[in-house]
Amino acid sequence: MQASVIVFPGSNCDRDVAICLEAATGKKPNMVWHGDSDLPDSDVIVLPGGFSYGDYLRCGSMAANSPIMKEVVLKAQKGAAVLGICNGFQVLTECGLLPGVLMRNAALNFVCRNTRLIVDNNTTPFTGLYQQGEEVIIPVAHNEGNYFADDETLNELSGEGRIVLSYAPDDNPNGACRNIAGICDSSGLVLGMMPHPERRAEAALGGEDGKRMFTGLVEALS
Amino acid sequence: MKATVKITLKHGVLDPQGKAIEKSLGQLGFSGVNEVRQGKLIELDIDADTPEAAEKQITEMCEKLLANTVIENYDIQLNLAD
Amino acid sequence: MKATVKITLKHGVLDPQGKAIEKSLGQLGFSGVNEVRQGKLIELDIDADTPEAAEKQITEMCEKLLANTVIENYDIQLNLAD
Amino acid sequence: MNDDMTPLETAHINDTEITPEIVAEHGLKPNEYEKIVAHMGRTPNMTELGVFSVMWSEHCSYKSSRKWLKKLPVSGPQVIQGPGENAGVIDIGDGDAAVFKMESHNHPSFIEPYQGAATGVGGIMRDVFTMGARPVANMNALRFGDPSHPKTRHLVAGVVHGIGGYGNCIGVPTVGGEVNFDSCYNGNILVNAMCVGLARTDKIFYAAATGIGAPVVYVGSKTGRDGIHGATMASAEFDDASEEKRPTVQVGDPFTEKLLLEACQELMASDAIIAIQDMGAAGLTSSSVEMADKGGVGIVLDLDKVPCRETHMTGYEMLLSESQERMLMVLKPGREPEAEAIFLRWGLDFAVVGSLTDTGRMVVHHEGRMIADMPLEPLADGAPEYDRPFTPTPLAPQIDASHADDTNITDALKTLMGCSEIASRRWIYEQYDSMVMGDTLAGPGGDAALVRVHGTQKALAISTDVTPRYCLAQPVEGGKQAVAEAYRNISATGATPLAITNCLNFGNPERPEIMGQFVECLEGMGAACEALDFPVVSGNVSLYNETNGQGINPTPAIGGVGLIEDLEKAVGNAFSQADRYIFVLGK
Ligand SMILES: Nc1ncnc2c1ncn2[C@@H]1O[C@H](COP(=O)(O)OP(=O)(O)O)[C@@H](O)[C@H]1O
Repeated sequence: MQASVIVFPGSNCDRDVAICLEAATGKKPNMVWHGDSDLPDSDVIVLPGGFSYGDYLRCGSMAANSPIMKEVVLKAQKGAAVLGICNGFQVLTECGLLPGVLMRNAALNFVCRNTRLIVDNNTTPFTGLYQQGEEVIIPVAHNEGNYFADDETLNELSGEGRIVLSYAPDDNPNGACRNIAGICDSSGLVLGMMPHPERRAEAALGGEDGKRMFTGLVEALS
Repeated sequence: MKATVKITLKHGVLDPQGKAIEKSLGQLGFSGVNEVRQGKLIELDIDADTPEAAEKQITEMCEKLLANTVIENYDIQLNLAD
Repeated sequence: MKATVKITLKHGVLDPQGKAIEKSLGQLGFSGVNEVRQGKLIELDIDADTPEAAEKQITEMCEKLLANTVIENYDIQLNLAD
Repeated sequence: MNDDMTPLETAHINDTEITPEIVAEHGLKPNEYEKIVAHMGRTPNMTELGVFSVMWSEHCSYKSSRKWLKKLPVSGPQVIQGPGENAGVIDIGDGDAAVFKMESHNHPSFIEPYQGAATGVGGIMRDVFTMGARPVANMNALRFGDPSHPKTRHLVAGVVHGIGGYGNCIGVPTVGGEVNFDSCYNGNILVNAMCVGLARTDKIFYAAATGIGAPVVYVGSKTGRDGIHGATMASAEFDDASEEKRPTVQVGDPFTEKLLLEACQELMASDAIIAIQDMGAAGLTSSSVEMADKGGVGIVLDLDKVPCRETHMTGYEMLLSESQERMLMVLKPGREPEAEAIFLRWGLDFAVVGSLTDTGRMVVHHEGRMIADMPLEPLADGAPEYDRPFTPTPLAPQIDASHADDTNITDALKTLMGCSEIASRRWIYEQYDSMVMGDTLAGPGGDAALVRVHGTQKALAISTDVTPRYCLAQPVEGGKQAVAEAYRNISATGATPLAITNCLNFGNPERPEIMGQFVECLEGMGAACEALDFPVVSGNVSLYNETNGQGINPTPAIGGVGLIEDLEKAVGNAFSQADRYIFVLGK
């Protein structure tokens, strides 16, 4: 299985996620520079966390307009899996692959800590190794993770099982509507999530709950 | 030609910053302040032959980049004096 | 009474956001766009008997909270129509 | 040389007559000015005076502290580079080196807390990555006024946001620090930032410029009128008026710094760089003077080549600007095109702004005239050095403990737990990204932070410590205690302490009792470093931390670094299981 990681100027979790992908796939992922218009064939494309373009204007807005994103959208339409983590989730909403928007955290502070997450849908290729309803610990680190969409969209997401991950109700770090931590598109192949699975994929770093996302992906796609 | 673009949150969209400002103002002793909303202001200088051309260009910039039209409205003002 | 406060960076103060937006617009193919600066817009509704009283109050809010007067200027506009 | 000056056509800043008032405005004492005239062999012009004033400021010249800093132990088998470079370097085995330094950004943070703190973090990271290291951990030591003081809340919020805003964006974890509140900091907060980086021992870059004719290159952001006189401001006592003066604040751009970091690392992978230095306080001036002086060469600069953000900047302004995210490099001749290609690809400015000469002088051209021509030696090493009078600190009165018995222990414990000194700092450190880069084994919340050396089983232990109250009561013991606490915190993780950096924050050294605190704290520090084989490899001094005559408590912050060879052996500070024994060690 081949993974690609898109590197925007200001991405800063690109290396971290590449390490997890390599561990899961046994192969180095392609690191694709944002300015390229060529995206090598990949089974999964990852938009990493960080501060693309300094998070200026709106988080993810400038990255969503960079040349490589046209390719990402095309590949997604052709069935490649796309995982947007943190800033990557913001990019996915900005470019329209996922609905809604990530607003400033309700407390107006950056927040970096572990959160308890509930796996609401384990039928996506990203979550197959988790139990339905399982509670896992995965950290967040963001300033704009407060998921917002109108009621119609939220109902649609709930109704179609597209809320894949949510914060435990007493552990919502940012004020997100319906405790949303991660959502997918209608195909289930595009997942955007605020928490960082790559930060909890090794016992030495505190736990391995995030690792199953990468190993599960390999199982689902190969 | 100079222009100012005002970007404001659509009605009904939650505005955590506006809410926080409102609260802080209250704490500072300012009473009777309501409906505080925070938006963005973008000023720029654009080469264009006519105001219409400028407006058209800037509208396109707003749609593509400057505003997130899912949650934001924009309003373009040209400063014709320059 | 409704009011709009425009908060802009003082002349000469670096505006990293403006710089990044300008570059991004260039990459999107918009040419001839210069001097992009980003500011804030704060809209609010204030209980005040007269426009003067409102303006005085808002000025105080700007000085105390809304603007960072070390690096920002502010401009208050009252919407008297309301 | 003076005769070479182009005749004056229009009003030029250099035509201004140098009056005693102008000299005083530049923070120079009359006798210092006389020395400048003697070194120059003539009256300096405004530009030259400006250059001297920043180079001879306390901040750049360490004129009050140098004599005492020289007494600190700075060597050991683990030391690759001691004080004097952009940052200190120690050997951590297997060809790896840890590069680190701590620096203050106190005054700017008081004036504009967000930007002051942010640019403090940016500056210290540049100090580390100019040495060829990749920053892997940030720490900060903060001191604020009384929690109930009207300014404190605003200052805390701004500083914490600023530190996070910069560090989080650039993607270097902030893994720990310390925060205290005391009314002595009401008008003079302390913002000390520390950065630790990793490099290979055979790929360390230094500031000494060599090679006559080699190009001097400017990279990074454009120059604006930011923070002009920042360096002199940092060396002058505050009064209520200076808050009003509102110097042009430096605004940080972490996004550009991230690009600058990546571009520098890319160029450093080649062998094109002879010397490199960050443009920090006193920007272009101090970087060019220090690089040329360290290499024993001369330098000629053409300011027309300097990338500017604003129009009509004078040479004086360009030389003194403190615009952030800029670096000066000396390249091997002919390597400019490859370097330029790298920086342009990262969207940064690149300009050849001068070259090295064999004159031992700094010569500056702007708009067709020579605007400065000055000998380098007196600017750098020749700066004044003072042996300021000091009085020993009288022994603090014994605390009357006679009523301690009446206190209910539980109540006392509750009071202690609730006091701002001891209360949890979680609300602060959760605003910092402490995990990015995927090597944080122990972040904030423990004794020392532990950061893995990427791809190995080794980890660095890092801690910042000082207890200003002790330093005030008994400076010698307080100085020792700060070092010992850092040593203990590092040891407690299972690591071997290796070396320290420091940030020495004191009041006005022209007052003998303050100078006394300084001298004695350093004596204690030095003794502890000596005894523990824990040498000082870098540091920073911030004096004149006074407002309206009230000095801060002596605050010599220590940043210690240690190494653990096998991270499996690291220990945490939690009581992790029931039915375990608890031991108390020491006496
Ligand atoms: N400004 C700060 N930034 C990051 N972490 C901090 C800061 N202040 C305190 N911390 C963290 O909070 C914890 C408790 O701090 P403190 O009470 O000063 O520690 P101690 O007294 O044990 O040395 C430490 O782990 C420290 O690293």
